Amino acid sequence: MTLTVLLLLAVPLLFGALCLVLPTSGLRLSALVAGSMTHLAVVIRSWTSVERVAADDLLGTDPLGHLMLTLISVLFAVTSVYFVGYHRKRLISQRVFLACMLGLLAALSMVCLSQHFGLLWVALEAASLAATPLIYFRLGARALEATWKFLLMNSVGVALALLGIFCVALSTTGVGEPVSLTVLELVRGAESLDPVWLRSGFLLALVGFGTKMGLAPLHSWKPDAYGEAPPPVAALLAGGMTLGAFVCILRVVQVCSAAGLAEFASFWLIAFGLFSIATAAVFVVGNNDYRRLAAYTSVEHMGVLVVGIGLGVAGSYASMLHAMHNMLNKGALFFLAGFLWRLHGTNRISLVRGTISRSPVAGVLLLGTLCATCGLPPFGMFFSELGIILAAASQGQWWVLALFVTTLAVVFVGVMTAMLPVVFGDPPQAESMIATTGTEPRWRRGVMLSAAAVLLGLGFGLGVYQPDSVRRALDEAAQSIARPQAQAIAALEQPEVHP
Amino acid sequence: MTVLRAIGAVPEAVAVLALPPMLLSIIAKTKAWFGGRDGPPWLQPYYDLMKLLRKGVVYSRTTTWVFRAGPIVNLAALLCAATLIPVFSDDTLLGFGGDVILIAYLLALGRMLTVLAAMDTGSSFEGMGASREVTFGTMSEPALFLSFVVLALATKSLSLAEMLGAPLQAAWGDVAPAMLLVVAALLIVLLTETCRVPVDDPATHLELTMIHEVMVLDHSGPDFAYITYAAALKFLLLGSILVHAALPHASWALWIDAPLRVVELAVLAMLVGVIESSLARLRLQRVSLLLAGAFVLSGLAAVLTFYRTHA
Amino acid sequence: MSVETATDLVLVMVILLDLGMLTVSRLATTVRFFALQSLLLAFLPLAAATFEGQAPGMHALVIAGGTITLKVVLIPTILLRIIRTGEIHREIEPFIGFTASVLLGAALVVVSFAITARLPVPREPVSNLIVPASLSTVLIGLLTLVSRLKAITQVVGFLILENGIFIFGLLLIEQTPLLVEMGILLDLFVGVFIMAIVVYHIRREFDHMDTHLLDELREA
Amino acid sequence: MIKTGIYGLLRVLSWLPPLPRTCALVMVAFGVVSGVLGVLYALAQHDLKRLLAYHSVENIGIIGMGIGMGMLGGALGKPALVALGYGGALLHVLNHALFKGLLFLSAGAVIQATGTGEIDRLGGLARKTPVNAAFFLLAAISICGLPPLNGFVGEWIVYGALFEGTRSVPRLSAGVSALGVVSLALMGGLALACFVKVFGVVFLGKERTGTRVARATPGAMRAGMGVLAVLCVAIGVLPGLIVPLTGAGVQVIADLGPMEFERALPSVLAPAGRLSLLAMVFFGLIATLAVVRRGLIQKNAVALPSPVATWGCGYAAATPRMQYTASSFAWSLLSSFRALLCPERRLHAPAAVFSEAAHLESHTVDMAEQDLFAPLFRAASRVSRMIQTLSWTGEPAMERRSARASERLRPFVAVVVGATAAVRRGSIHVYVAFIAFTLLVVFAIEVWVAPGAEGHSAPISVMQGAPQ
Repeated sequence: MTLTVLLLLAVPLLFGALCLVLPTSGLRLSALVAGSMTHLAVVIRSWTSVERVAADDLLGTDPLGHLMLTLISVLFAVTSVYFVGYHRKRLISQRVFLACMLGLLAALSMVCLSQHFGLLWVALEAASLAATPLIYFRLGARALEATWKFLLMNSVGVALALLGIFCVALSTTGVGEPVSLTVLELVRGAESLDPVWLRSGFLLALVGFGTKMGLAPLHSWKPDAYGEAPPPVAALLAGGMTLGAFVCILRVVQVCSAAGLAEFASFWLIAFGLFSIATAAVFVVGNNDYRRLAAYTSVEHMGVLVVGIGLGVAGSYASMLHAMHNMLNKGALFFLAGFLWRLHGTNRISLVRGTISRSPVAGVLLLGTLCATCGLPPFGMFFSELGIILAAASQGQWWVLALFVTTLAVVFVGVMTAMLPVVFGDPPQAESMIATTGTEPRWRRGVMLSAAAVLLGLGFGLGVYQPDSVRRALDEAAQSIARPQAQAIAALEQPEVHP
Repeated sequence: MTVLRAIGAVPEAVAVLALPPMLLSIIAKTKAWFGGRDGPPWLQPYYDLMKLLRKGVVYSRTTTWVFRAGPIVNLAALLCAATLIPVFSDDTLLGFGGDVILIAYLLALGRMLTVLAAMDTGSSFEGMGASREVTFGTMSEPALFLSFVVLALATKSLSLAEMLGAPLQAAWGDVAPAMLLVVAALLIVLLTETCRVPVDDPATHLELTMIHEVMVLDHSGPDFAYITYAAALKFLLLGSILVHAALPHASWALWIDAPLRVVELAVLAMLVGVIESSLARLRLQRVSLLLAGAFVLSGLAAVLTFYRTHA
Repeated sequence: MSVETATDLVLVMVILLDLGMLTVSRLATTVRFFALQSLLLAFLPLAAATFEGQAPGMHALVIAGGTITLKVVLIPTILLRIIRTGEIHREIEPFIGFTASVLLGAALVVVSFAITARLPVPREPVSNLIVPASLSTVLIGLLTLVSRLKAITQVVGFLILENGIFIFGLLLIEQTPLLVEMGILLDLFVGVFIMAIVVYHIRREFDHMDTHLLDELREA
Repeated sequence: MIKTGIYGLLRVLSWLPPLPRTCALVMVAFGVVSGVLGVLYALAQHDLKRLLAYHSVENIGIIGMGIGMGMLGGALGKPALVALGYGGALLHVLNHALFKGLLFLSAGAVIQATGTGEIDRLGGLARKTPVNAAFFLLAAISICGLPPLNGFVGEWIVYGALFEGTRSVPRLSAGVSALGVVSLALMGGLALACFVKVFGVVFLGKERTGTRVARATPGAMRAGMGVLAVLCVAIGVLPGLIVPLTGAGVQVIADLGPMEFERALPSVLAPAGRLSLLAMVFFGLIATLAVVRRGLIQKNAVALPSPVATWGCGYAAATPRMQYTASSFAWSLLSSFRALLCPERRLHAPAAVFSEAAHLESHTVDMAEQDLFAPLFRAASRVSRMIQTLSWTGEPAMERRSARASERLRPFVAVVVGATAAVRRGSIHVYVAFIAFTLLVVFAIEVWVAPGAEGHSAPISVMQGAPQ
């Protein structure tokens, strides 16, 4: 286990403990920001001297995990800054809250780094447990109900995933000498795995982690949880947690494609993906709560991710690109949702009008984010969805292409018809908003909007032009998903550098 | 297009320009023979033209330059079309691949200008004529084009000269019924375009019933001469297309072909005369039915040729 | 009485406890049933080790000890304390009546046996009952989750589901390193602990524990 | 602006591998429908600008047909068809931009001069704004695709593509191309009718009431229009300049070699040079005939009485209101296409012998907009509403209906109603039930699709049918 891996886990935990201990809230908040910033620094440094995972390492930075770790770390850094602007006195107990936030960061880092399936599950379970108190932030019946649903659904889902992992493990028993459950070992010995157990394991893992990720029809907890959780937490969940679950699914997909079940896996991935986008399309139309609307767009983006993976290497590359932009976009969307809540005091779309006239910057940012969510050209989502369309076309799957495009179109219509009046409508004259708006100190609004602007800017920048380092990282990750054998063999040729 | 060929074509061109009024007189003569009358003298149309060319011009207050340009552009369009349509010999003066479309659209250009000239006068009679002319013109286009499709399919080429030339003879061999239908459709289109009886009565005096005549009501002097000559020329051109389609044969020497074609055109004129004397005018709604019939005929011909060529 | 018959006996007892739990309406009894089931399951790793001939290694002992301390002692005490503080003791009128749920449970057991018959047999396990027992426990756990109203029963349902998966894990004792095994147990414990806190809050907030009344969040 | 749609379509086509034949035929069908319906609606319009807008629909139809033919060529592997199809479409895009621009500019001049775009209240503008009238006429001639001007060049190549399409082997595509030819001819005729109506009613005839005294179009506008007009005539007379230009475009779309394009085009249509030759002949003839006419008129100039009113067959008191208006002009055509357009006519016939006001009002509703898209959007939101609330009526009133269920079925209905109510209320049990249900379904499909445990089973991927 290399130094960087240790650091990646230790830093958040250390700063989490600090948050518990520090007396004043100012100190605690600075600890939060410091923690996430150092974590980001360590991740960026790890990119400079990339050493791939050795043979039987429990924890290591393989291309896929490394990419996802970077995304999560970037999101955390920006969210912590946003949280400083967003946070106000009313809080269950700030110590526990901040500690859990950093705990979530540690758990998600472990998910990305762990090569062993069992460890993967433990990390993901820890992440969902760390996230539960975060949702129960605002005390009250609705928050409580959201927490209960989140907790129960995720625990059941992840339990089933554990069963799936055990089935995958069971498929190796037929081989004779037991193979340790690391991704590399499984990929290398993939041909000899027993297909029936592997297939049932994949399906169980897909349903289990799918619940965690929010694929339809297992998505029903998502609108409730994201609707009630405070916006920074919702951003973390939508951007970070889903990526964690996505990594777990991709690990199992790696094993399946190595064992020659790629076609089987892609069939189910595409089926779930399209169903998710369709469900999101149906529930987006006529929705009257912009946070639930954002949650359904998250369900849709999960669908797009999974469909991408099901479409071979080109699709996987587009899917990786989509994962990056999903993180950026979801973050910005929920930050702005939080700002809207502060501005208008309600999350019912019918009551919220004329954001652009009340605060032009927020209005413009909101418009940009909405365009990004629906995948309009200047933003990155467009290029990733286009990549998926081209991948589907080159594989001649016209039905998939047709369904994919129509459902995305319906989502576009649903989102835009709902949200454009929010941006451009004329603000209600009667001061129906709660008095809390407008009295926001200027620096808080500045911090919140700048965090959203950073994410939106990244979304725009990385969409139009991907620097080749980013492109190489995405490509390596895509290769490792679609053609794991090449990756595994390459890793093994590496000389045994460290224990 | 060598200069020699141009010089060689001059006598043929002169003949083509001189013939049309004669066809009108043949029609008049056959109608008169049917009516037991002597009918106007053979050269009556020429006398009319001469008379008109010598007469003065009267323009109404409301007309603008469009009224004056109408007849000129109409006649020019038709003369252009004449250079593309084989009348006596089988090759045309300026024919090229795809000139079929050009011919149809030149006719349409002529029709457009005449109709605009009619509307320029601002009288409701001319407006009525214009509206009817446009309606029936629109309805005859599909039938005309479908017949061209059939001819193009049968002879594998897009230039009218080849379509109506030797390859058509072979086409008559294997898709004879289709060719017959095409000829019938072209006959109906001819009758519509040149305002003969079943569609429009050239000899009537009641404006409400006219189509073509009422449009040109207000023209006088040389303008009216241009228009009458253009109508006659149009009859000749469409007639020769019909004749070439009906009786295609490899082009022998010019001195055999020319008289043969003239006789065939004369027979066609007589046929039109017979139709005019035996049939009464159709009610306006029935005319669109007739044109739809023409379209169906050429449609059937198309289906037959498709069936045969794409067996 | 050889090791195989002992394990078979234990597994059969586990399945019976599952079905028994479906019939019980008192919350406290369901928790006690769960504790008993966990106790029985704690012996299985020992039996699996002795089946391979060598004495039960440190690995199996640690797992057995962990299971007992967590699942037999700690979790039931927490749940029972919550039941005692809240006045609610019975599961009245759940979605699916008790008799119906038992019949359904039995059907699920039959289904799990049928499924195992189709699945290829892994390398010579301790007893061929392991897979059907785990499947039926998992399915009955899901059934409890879906059909019972009270939050506590739902937590117990989740724990039964977890037990089912634990049985399944027995087949792979050698492959999963100790760290992972303990991680799973620890996660389970923390999970249930947090659930207990949330249930406590629900009871305090709504002064009832019927989760089906938690329905404020829905499509407007 | 509409061209961006076309650009997007072509750009995507250049990426995708050659699509199967059915896509091409669907494209041609779209072209036909939008063309014919577009021009029919244009014919039925009363407002100048709406009329021009609907006409764009027709031109896009023609461009669509061209693209369809190009795609068909791609599918059948006939470079000639590809070159003609895409070439025609691109050329028509260019030409359409020119003459439609000119039309809108001169329509703007009309509205600026008279203050209204309502055709039936305009009239006799050719005398007041002759230059504007000339530009409008020129643009009208080219939009109907009549020979000397640029509209014809685009349509001529699209016609070439369609004729070439009729010769393609598979019978269905040949049939569709023939349908294309016929519909293009019909569109040409209808376009002619439509623009004759507009030009005649707006610019010619006597001035109808209700418009300001028209001022001459200012110089600047005339200059702008002049540029476009010159371009239209230039392309019309010298198509040779433009055709190779579109050749480059085609090569990008269908990645056809430059050689193939050069060879493909002349195989079907003569080089564009012949068109310019004929244009020269045409203008020459006009010039000679005009000179002859002027000469004759001078020669036999007769003492002209002061210009008299138009001969109304003896009816002296003809008022401007008696002229043919737009709707009356188009009515004979519209009535024959009644089936397609279903125009509405409200007639207040004169009641008594000396009735006071009789009123006839007819207008054509855009069928696509009113009968196709509006209900489609309403239905889509209703369906999603139904799915969201899981009730037929869209609002959760299911509970009341269960009371009416028959006695015997009541328990069963109660369960169903309870279940849907539970789902709608979003209770946790239902969410967990969803997980169990998905598992059940997934494994059932898996077992049904790949029975038997042995061997590497290739699942019948229902989703992956590739109709190549």
